[in-house]
Amino acid sequence: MNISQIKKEFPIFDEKIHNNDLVYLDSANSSQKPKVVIDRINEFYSKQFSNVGRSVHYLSVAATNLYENTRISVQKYINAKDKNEIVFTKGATEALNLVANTLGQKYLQEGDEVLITELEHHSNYVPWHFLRKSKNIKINFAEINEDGDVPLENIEKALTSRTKVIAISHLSNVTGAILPIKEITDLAHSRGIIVVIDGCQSAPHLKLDMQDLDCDFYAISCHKMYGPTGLGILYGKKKWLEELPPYQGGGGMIKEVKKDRISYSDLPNKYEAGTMATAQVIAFDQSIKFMENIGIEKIMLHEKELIEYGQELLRKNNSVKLIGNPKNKGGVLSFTVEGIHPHDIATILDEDGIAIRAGHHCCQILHDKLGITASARASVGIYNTKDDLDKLNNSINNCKKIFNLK
Amino acid sequence: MNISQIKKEFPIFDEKIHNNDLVYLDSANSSQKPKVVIDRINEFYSKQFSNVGRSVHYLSVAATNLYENTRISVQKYINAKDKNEIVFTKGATEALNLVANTLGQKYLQEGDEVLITELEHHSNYVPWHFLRKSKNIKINFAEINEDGDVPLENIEKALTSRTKVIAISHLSNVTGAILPIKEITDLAHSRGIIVVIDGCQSAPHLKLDMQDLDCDFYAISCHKMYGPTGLGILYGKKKWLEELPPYQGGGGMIKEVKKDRISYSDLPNKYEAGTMATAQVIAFDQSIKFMENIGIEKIMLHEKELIEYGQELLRKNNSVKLIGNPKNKGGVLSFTVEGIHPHDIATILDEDGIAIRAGHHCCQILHDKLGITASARASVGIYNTKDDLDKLNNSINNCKKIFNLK
Amino acid sequence: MNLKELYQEIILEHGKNPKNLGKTENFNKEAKGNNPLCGDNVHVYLKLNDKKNVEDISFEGSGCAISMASASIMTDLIKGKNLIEAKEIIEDFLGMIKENPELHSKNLTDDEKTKLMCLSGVKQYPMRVKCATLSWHTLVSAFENKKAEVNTEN
Amino acid sequence: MNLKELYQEIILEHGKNPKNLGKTENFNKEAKGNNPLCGDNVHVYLKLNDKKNVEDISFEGSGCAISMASASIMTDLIKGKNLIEAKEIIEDFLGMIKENPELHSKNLTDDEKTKLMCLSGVKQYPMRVKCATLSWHTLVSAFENKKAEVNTEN
Ligand SMILES: Cc1ncc(COP(=O)(O)O)c(C=O)c1O
Ligand SMILES: Cc1ncc(COP(=O)(O)O)c(C=O)c1O
Repeated sequence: MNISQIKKEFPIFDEKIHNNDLVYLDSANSSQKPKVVIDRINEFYSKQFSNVGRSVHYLSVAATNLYENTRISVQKYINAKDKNEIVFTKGATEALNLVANTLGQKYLQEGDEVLITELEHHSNYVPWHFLRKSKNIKINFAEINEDGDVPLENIEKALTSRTKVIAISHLSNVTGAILPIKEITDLAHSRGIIVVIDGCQSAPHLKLDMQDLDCDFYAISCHKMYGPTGLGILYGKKKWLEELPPYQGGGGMIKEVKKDRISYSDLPNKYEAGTMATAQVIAFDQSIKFMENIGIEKIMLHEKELIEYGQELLRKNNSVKLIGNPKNKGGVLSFTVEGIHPHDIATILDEDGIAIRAGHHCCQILHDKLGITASARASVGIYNTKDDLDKLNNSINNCKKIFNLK
Repeated sequence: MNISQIKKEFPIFDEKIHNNDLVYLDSANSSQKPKVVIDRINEFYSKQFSNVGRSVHYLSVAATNLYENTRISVQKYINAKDKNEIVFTKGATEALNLVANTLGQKYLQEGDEVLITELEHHSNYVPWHFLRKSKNIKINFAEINEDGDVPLENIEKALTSRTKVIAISHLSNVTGAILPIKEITDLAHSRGIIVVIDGCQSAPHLKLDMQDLDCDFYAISCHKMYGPTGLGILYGKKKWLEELPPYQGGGGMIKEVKKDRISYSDLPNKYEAGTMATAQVIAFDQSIKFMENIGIEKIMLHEKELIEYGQELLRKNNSVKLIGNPKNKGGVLSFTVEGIHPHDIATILDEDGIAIRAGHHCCQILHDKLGITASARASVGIYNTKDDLDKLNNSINNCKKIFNLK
Repeated sequence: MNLKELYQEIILEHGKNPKNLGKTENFNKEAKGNNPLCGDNVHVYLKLNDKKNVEDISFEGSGCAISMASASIMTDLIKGKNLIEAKEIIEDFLGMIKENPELHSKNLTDDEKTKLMCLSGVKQYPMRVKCATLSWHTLVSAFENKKAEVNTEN
Repeated sequence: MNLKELYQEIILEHGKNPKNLGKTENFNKEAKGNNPLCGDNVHVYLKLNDKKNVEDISFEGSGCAISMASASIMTDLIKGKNLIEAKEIIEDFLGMIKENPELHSKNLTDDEKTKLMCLSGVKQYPMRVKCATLSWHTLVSAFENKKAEVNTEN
């Protein structure tokens, strides 16, 4: 696979950052966008724009078809059984709020328990916390082990007879741990527990197969998958999406509206209230095609090589401490440097054109557990090379120099 | 004002629809986008893209500043007192859901009443209906008069001692009635009632001044204001946004997260959970500039002329029946044609390149009241001309010919 | 021009004066259908006798010329047919609207075929296909006496 | 090069070995501040005596070199000043970080000014300005004994 060729498809890499080439190692935060996606947005607004599903004129019909085409592309990409299991949201955060909120309305009772893990992103904790406040449900935390991993045993240990939902990340945005979702789902379903997956970090990096994973819900961020901002996807098993109540109310999600009663649309409209992110949905079809054209197997292989290379490099660098050494790791390299705060590292790296993230990465529980308030995180995408990681390492050494460390 | 010049700024008008020039009369549904807005999206993704507020690297800092600049532009455009009174949402529908939901959590009690009108869009009814279901609040409907208007008296008549919220459209998307918001707010506040305005249809057409209107909340759809899809704005008075609980939970809206408790960010982050529609927010700044460059007074004048011209034209056309004859009318011309169903009209018009909308326009209550199931609606934007309305009228005559009517 | 094909005289006539409009007496099966985005709705009533013959059929509803004409023609053709024949006709119609240019049913006379073919112009108007098919989908539901409303949005 | 300006020796030294770290005894005013996006936090304690003099001041917290150095230098300079002087110094500092290249306060010796000026390199790093200002905003809160946590996200 020719990465330099692929990189050329991303216009941003023509830009200079502080007079340096951009080394973008912040894809776990949001990925850059290939030209095909940007062009599609441009083309749609310039030549085809109309609102979806609400008018019978030419542009509207065309836009509606394009919009629904993306739904089918997503269905195929994640191997969902039915296109109506795909709901477009404004982001993964909204997707997770939708699940927590509607399960809270119809399924969870006072005293019921939701099991999350210590490595969850705030987006997969705060929505459940809302139910803790409003419905008195309980939240339990499956522990991470010292490798920053959550093995199946730790999930099993934390289950009780009142556990009704397991809500977990597929791939940790800090330790990079890939959790054994299939096994967790098997275990959960054998006890009648619903499984909600935060797939934000896995979706850009792993082959997705909903029917194989068999989880009940799966949340995706399109902007981390070479797609536009302001778009996410909720996969939900049809039986759940049919059974649960709607989340937001408004135009497009109703069947019959009277002064004293309202009935709701069938799927998928039921969960898509109001004017949706039409242009973004339509452009996301190109993001999927872009990934498919390269091939997810090749993407996985390339990124595996990068992460292994990066791990090795940073392990050799004394005073760098890698966070997490999970059995299966993907996408991210989080670390601390003895004597230099992550924000200072990020600032110094930025001067060299290297974009990483510093902070708690929306995982305060995890950082508390590690006994630190912040970490530095380099994360990779399809456009990164080993050279980028060499530059990262060199720039870390520059930090040490500036801070008078050896 | 040179409309043909302005029209040239919208690339879509270079397209042919069934070999005809596009006559776009569906702006109340969603407006077309000027080149400056499309280009801004393109430029942002191509040269500046990064996630907002989460990293300290160059691109992220720049994106964050751009994002916050739009907040300030919006603040100024609608004359809000404080930039933190501007919350970005995925659309007006989400904005209205946010208000209903959070008022429901903290403010409304069983038996409390919300007053809406018979001309509300489903997006300003269904979210309150949810509270009717979950909290046993009551929804009252202020009646429209025979002109399709809701005069102040009709609001006043419908108030009771238990009315806690008035939630109404500023401009009806069917009758075009412009409601006396300032007077309604005065009345409401004198009785301690919260005023929530659905400003979807007014925002593209009227001068907005939050401090003058003095309403408590105001919801806006950016895609109807020459802006990108997937973006809306909630204006809320600071005291309310500070007092009410958050709506969605996730990254970016928290202060401190512990296993047993969570505290939330201050405004505006408190209501902006997860990765926001970054590119859309940044591009919307250009939509505002575009409107400001023309000048809202000129836009209002031009559109007033169009609506008056269109009304006259259609009134002269026998068998066309205009819906609504309100005192102050803006933006839309809804009508029926004796003997031809609105969908058939829309299909025949479309063949001539004329895009209108047919249906209930998300206002079933209003259509029930009018005793019809659907209507045809032509709506205008800054790019429309009297010629467009002549073509509309001619094409309606063609419908009559096809249907063998005179 | 396509519009002429869509709005043929016979369609306009059926649209204006639909047959079998109303609620037939003694119906033993029924179903409702609606199209939430445009507000069209239809209610199909039918009387299926012991021999599985459609003794009577009628509909109530409101909608565009296409949907009214389609319901009118449908009820006209289905009346008197037995269940198996009816299902073949339905399948034939839905196939025609979607892709097939020809009707295959042996249960229709040439005259009946001509009537049905009038609706084939809809094929070129994707957004209007659901107007034409709503009553037919609702009829399928009525045969099954389904509770859930038919919804042509999917 | 700007980085050298940002990370001057004196900043690194204060960052590594901050002065007045800990919880001073007998404090009578305090406030907490945090920066939710990066996780920095600070807790300022101070003892303001009857004559409105800052008898003692200290801080707890964790953060980057800039924020630690800033808190360290701040406590160093504020200790012993009276309330009015302290407020002038705060204003001067915040002004410098935002736009003014010069310090105006008459309450600082040249030495003290030099110390404070070390932090002026932050100006060129907009995302880091809040690291430098967090402790100062928190100090303002402490003087007012405000309950609400300071939040530098706005
Ligand atoms: C009056 C009115 N309210 C609310 C809405 C909903 O806005 P959106 O679809 O952008 O969420 C619309 C537009 O469809 C509208 O016209
Ligand atoms: C693991 C994980 N979950 C959830 C989210 C939230 O996704 P979004 O911000 O797109 O809503 C993110 C990204 O920030 C993430 O990395």
